[in-house]
Amino acid sequence: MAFVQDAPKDSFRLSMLIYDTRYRSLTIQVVVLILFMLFLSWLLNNTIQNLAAKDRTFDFGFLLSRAGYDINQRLVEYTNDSTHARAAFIGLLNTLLSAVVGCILATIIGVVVGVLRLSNNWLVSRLMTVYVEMFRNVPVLLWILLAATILSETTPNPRDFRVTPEMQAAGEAPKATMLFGIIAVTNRGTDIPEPKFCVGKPREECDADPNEGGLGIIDLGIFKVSLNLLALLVVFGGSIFATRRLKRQADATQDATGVRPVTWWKNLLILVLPSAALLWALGLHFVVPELKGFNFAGGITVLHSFTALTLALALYTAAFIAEIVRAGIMAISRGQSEAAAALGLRPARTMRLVILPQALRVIIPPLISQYLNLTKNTSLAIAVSYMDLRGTLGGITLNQTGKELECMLLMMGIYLTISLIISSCMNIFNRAVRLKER
Amino acid sequence: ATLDDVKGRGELICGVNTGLTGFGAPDANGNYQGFDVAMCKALAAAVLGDASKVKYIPTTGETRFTALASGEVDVLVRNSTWTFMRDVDLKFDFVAVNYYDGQGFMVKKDLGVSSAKELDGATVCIQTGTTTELNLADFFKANNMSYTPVTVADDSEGQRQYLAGACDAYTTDASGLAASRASMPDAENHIILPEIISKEPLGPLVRHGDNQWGDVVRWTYYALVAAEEYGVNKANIEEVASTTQNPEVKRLLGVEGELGEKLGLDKEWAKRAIAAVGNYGEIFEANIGSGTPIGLARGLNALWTQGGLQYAPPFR
Amino acid sequence: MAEHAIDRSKMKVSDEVAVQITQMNKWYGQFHVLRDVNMTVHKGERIVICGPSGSGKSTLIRCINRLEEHQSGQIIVDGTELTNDLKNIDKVRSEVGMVFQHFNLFPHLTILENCTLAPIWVRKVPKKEAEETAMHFLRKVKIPEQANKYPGQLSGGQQQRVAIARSLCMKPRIMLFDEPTSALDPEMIKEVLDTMIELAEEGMTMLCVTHEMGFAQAVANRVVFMDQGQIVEQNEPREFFNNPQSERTKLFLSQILGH
Amino acid sequence: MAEHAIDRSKMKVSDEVAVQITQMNKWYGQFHVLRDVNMTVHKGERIVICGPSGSGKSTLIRCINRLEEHQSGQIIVDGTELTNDLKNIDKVRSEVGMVFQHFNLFPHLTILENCTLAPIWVRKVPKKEAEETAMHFLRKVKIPEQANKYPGQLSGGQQQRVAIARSLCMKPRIMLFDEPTSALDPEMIKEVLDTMIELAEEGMTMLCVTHEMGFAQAVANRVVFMDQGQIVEQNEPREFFNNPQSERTKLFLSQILGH
Amino acid sequence: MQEQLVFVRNQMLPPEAPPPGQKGIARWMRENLFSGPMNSALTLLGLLAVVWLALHVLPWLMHSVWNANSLNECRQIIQDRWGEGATGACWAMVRERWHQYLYGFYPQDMYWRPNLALLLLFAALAPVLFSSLPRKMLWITALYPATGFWLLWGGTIWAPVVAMMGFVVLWLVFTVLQPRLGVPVSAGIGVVAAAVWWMVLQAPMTDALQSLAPLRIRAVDSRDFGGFLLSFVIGVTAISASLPMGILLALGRKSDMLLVRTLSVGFIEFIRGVPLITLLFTASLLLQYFLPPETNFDIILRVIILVTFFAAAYIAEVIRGGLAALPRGQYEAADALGLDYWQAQRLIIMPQALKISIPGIVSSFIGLFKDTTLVAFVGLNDPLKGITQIVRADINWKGIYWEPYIFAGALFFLICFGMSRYSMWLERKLKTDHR
Ligand SMILES: Nc1ncnc2c1ncn2[C@@H]1O[C@H](COP(=O)(O)OP(=O)(O)OP(=O)(O)O)[C@@H](O)[C@H]1O
Ligand SMILES: Nc1ncnc2c1ncn2[C@@H]1O[C@H](COP(=O)(O)OP(=O)(O)OP(=O)(O)O)[C@@H](O)[C@H]1O
Ligand SMILES: [Mg+2]
Ligand SMILES: [Mg+2]
Repeated sequence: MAFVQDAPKDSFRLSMLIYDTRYRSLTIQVVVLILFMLFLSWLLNNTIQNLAAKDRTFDFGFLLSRAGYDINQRLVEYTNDSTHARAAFIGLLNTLLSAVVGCILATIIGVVVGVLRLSNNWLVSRLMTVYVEMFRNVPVLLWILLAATILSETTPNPRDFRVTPEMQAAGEAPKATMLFGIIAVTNRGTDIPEPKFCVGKPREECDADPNEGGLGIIDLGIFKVSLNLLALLVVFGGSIFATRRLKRQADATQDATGVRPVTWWKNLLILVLPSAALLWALGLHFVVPELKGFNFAGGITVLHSFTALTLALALYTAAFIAEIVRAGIMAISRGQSEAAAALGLRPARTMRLVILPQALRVIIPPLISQYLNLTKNTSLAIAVSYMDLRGTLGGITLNQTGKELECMLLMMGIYLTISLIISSCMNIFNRAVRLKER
Repeated sequence: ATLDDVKGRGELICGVNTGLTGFGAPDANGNYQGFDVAMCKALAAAVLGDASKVKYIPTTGETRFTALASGEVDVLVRNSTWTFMRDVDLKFDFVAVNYYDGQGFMVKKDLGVSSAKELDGATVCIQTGTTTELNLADFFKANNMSYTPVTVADDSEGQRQYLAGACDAYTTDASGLAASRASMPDAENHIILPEIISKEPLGPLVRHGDNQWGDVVRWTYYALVAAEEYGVNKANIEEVASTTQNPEVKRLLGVEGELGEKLGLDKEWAKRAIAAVGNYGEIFEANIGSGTPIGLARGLNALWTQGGLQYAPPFR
Repeated sequence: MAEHAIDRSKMKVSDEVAVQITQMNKWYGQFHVLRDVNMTVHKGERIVICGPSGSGKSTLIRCINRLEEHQSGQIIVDGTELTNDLKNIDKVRSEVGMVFQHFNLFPHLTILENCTLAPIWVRKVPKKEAEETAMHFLRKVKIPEQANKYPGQLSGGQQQRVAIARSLCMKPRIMLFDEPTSALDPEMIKEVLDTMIELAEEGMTMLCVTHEMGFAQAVANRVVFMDQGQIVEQNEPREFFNNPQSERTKLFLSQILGH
Repeated sequence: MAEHAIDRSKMKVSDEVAVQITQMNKWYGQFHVLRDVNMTVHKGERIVICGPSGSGKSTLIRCINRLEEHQSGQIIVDGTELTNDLKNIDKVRSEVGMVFQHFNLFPHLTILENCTLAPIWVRKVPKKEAEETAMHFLRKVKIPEQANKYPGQLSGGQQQRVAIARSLCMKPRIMLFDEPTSALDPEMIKEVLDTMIELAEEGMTMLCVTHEMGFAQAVANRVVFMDQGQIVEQNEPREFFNNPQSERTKLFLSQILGH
Repeated sequence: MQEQLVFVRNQMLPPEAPPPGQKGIARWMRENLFSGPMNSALTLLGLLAVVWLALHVLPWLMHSVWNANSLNECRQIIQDRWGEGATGACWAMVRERWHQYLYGFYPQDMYWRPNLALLLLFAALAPVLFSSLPRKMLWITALYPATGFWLLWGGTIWAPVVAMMGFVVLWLVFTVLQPRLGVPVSAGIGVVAAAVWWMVLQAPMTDALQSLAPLRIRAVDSRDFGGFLLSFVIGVTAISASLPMGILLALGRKSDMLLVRTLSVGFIEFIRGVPLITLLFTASLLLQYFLPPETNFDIILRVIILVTFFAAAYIAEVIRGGLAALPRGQYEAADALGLDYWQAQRLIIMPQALKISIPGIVSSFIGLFKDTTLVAFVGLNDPLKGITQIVRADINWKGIYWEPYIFAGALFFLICFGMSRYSMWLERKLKTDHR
């Protein structure tokens, strides 16, 4: 056996930087890094020059100055004396509110439509197809604009609810009445009853107090914490914990005896009773909106800009979700339900034990990316002037202060953070449920 | 410098509104018309000798100042209010005030309100990205009243919301209110409340630091005002130029002196501008005056001689 | 198959009737799939059903546990008539096990969970007991060590054996097989057939759609030949293969044994 | 295989070394797949590698044209050592042809384009010439008439023969086969093996992972048996099959010849 | 027992018709509409919804006016015709302004140019989408950017010609250097050469050629683009320009070089993580900070650049899906044949991956096309909000709400629905094609 011995011993040559697989990627990466750094410094340099040329500075100090404008929907306290930072925070909360409500609505509508599209009812499945195609193929902006227009064009003016003495005398009914006597849908928004708490005081006194009464609130400086809510959360958390326990017990009983005890009414009681008792103790009552002056007062006003944006986004996204749900259920082969049926499982149980756990794996990843889209699309609030993050930080604040660079960067950073949080949730989920394969 | 750029380019780039009735909007054929647009045309006529050599860049409330700052437009004539912050902090030069405006309220007659002070608790429609939202906040605060703002993106949206009843009052510059009211099917059912809650001097603006260009815009505007003062108009301009004995008019129309050269233009710059769009009064009447559907009275914008504020510094 | 001598002695056929099909007809829309099918299966019988593709074999077998509905005639399984009555259907299904061509294991559950799911939720067996039974049957199909793996991690033959074990966990009186080996690689066919033979030796009543003629000869006590939705011929296997009566059967056998 | 007499006379083995593997080790992460492999292949040798699944046969053969990187030891192919140097790797790859279990034809190219692609782009042969060569080899594997079809239109056996022709078009000095017949239906196995035998008769150096023992006996001049990443036994085929030395080999042979 | 076992059928039964209740319209209704209490309820609900919608929308649609000069005139006509209090649609606005919805302010006597450009676009797309067409037609595709640009913007023909020559330079440099320096280096040098060409030679060359052979048509300013023309220009340019970028990003994301992968992932995730509208605002507000002082170019071009980035991130994900769908064997076979990385990508991997990705690319395009409506927020005249706003600023049409939205929405629906059907058809076709 002739042994070939011309193998070159490893001594470093320059050409190895390009031809040696070990160094090659290093070389490329170094080159890329240099190019990237050059690009970055070019951008930075330009920015500095431009700022200098315009005699501007780059600082976020303006965030702490007085905003001076009002925001019509605020989840936490805000007046026009608050700072720009607080205005941005209000905007962020509004964005999140719209996104969360939108996602929940979209999921509900989407799942219902997706399932109905699969139904063997010809009419219903056709209607759902029409719905899905209509919404998918028209820009979401149009749906937002249309929703806003419909809401404000087809609903009555607050004045129409008014009963004047003359009308009373003539026995005329007002042009519009409140739904169930407690909800008023006007062309500005929907007025719903506001929950108020009251402990140890006459009700009138509580109602006169703009704060929510009950246990009161703790002022932490930047924001306030409602003790009522806190108490409620604690109690409800406890209830949930108790139902968990109950479920575990039921599981154990089933494991031991084979028969699963009936628990739904116990669950219901545990969930409802303690919270209800607490609410009663706190003196929960609802202040029904009343027409006062130009508008309804006393309740909570859900602005139409919020409703239009959220509803349109939910309907639009639901069309996509419906397709995802349909595809997810169809992806589970007929064989699975047949096998379950052959084993004697009833359809409802088959759905719960066999079809859903599998379909969810298929459905959830694209579902979450739809959530992401919806969240990003809330920035279209601009079309209906809902005061979201873009409306406050990227809108009025930017306009009043002229700090485009700072406002835009901050806004992008916030959106990016939200997106990254959502998508990392998705990744965790994906990793958790991946099917084991060979 | 901007003047040289404009001349070199052979075209004036003018930032205008995306669409505000009477002040600036394209018509069915895509030709821009309006009070602000006329200013652009006059400027083009003065600098380039042709009133049609204008490129209009529609800008929104958010993008207008950036467009000017970045040099995307040469001049911004987009009903922008002259404020301290904009002038000093944002680094622009407001060269003149071509329209003295003020923020007002429009309400429906049957609301039974006759003064803005009665608007406590009202819902008010307001455009974002303007000074109006600050004025509004200040006004209600000063009068210790509460209100719910409904912010809208543009004038047409504001009008729609107002008409639909989504707000009790619509607030914007009084000129805008008048324009909106004029276009309503039942104009008689709407009233503009007497209170004017702010000063809104609207005018063309240019970038800080380019004083020559600022002068060109400023004096072109004043040429139009001066023309009205001296009774020079589109129709009689040639005749006046040849017959006038008034030295100031002579200087204005380039018959005498070399004001144009001092500006970096030629002798007849102002004459061309006036010939192209008419004097200030003509522009006003043609676009927003009482003869148009918008029907604004001259009011503060009458010449100083007639009790208004429009006043051209001497051409000498 | 021939490796170990099959013990036919244990495979007793009793007189009790397990499945009784009378004048059964079925249509898919306008298409008449099953025509006047009559068939009586006794306890302990091992019946192999064969026939050309599309002849209705699968449909017949699926009617027996009501995966398909029949439109006329009568099917009585273990004394219960299959009607639209849900209770009857439940009763029949929990007594009839079925094995599919494509296994249809539940991929999101482990092997053990696959096997205990139905006993726990349908038969209400305590979990511990269900697991013991499951392990017993997994041992029987020779894969107890895979109990905690997922179906995706097993080979086709192993999966099919799990499917058999899963059916057996419900302690069925009758087992239906729909081409259990036709999706498998040749090496794996044997392991599945071996499992089925073992089952037959223990006296299970079996209806099996298959084209494995070796299996039919070794185990079946009756071979049913179907064509165009009707039973064309049935006979004891040796007779069936060596001395087919009908022209169609002859044609079919010549094709199938040809290769 | 035995149908046509194989002409072993042409299959000369020269003294020149084609592949030299010394003390080669490979890990996948923590897992030691190949352990101290030593092997010398001379020009013209036909080596069959066999062994249980997971024993590292594919890995070994894939190291020879650097589809996998080895971590220690030396592999010298046709005088070129396989190191991290890209030039060497390119050189080796253009001299070593490889045929995969799953053919890996390019589905978007016609058969002819599949065969001319590498000569044109790697060897820089003019297109005309490349096509002539390709037709020559397609004729050799007996499917010249399929030249303008797409792989998807061919049967498995035909596809594998195209894969062989594609490799041959690069005029390789060494051919590697990784279970070339195990994805094929029985009827097609023969046509592929025939092609390989023909190749062997022409004196091609071949390393072939296969479980076709008939082929090994007919063609190979050495059979290598691997287990757990090591070469356990190698011998001349007749000796190997009739008189295996190691216990493992015996066990393996009994299993594989069993069915 | 044996006797009863044997059974031979001598006569085959003919097929029979199913029993009554198994056929006809009654059965169809029963099965598809009323197959249970739940289903019947759903059917009734559905019917109610349809009827309700028809009752509310139909009268309005029936009272349509097509001929009028202003909204007030429309209202007058409706009142005259259908009585006091009747409402109706005023399509007269559409009749007067349809051209703005389609072309924006593009000069009316030159509508043939965008029309022709659209036709040519189909011709250019055809060879890409239908593989049965002759390969020679790909030249139309390759030349389309120049012709399309020239037709739409006008001006001298030499500008696009010289610009295309820049690509020729790139290609020449690349082919000459590539055998010696490898793909990345020679491509880099090629790009630099082309950039030099465009920056240094483009203008003088164009002028020289123009003076030699003055071939020009009237130039149209990009500010005049609007309506669906604008949507198409932005959508088509961004998608086609984003393809090469998306391919590079997808490859970068799959690369085993940590830095390259990180940068690609960073770019993709950043773009996908922020709303398009913030990118548009970046185009109009921030780009002026990031570019060298005094650079200033068309807002449409800036928007197109940002939208291209946006599309590239999404296309990269689509192509990554296509790459993942390719079996490993294809890479290995290419390696084993001695093809290098770039050859393998170009000859083996990309042709297949792109083909698999076509449906995904089409749906990205649909999404992008719909999203072009957002350019209204930076002052461009998109067909939905921008043009409508202009129309409403006209004193004649001030106060019109539904009609413009319905008109633009219907057009969007037709275009997007058509494309989505096409992509579904493609998907089916691709599934049955190879493999
Ligand atoms: N759900 C269905 N709807 C309509 N026709 C069907 C349906 N299922 C089966 N068929 C038709 O009924 C006939 C019998 O089908 P079946 O599956 O019972 O045949 P088979 O004998 O099992 O065939 P194979 O050997 O191919 O499995 C076939 O012609 C088939 O096309
Ligand atoms: N990419 C990889 N990463 C990790 N482990 C691997 C990888 N490829 C193969 N292995 C492991 O290396 C061992 C040898 O694999 P190899 O494919 O070489 O076996 P083989 O002898 O060819 O088997 P078979 O006959 O099944 O093809 C196996 O245990 C396999 O699981
Ligand atoms: Mg079947
Ligand atoms: Mg292998």
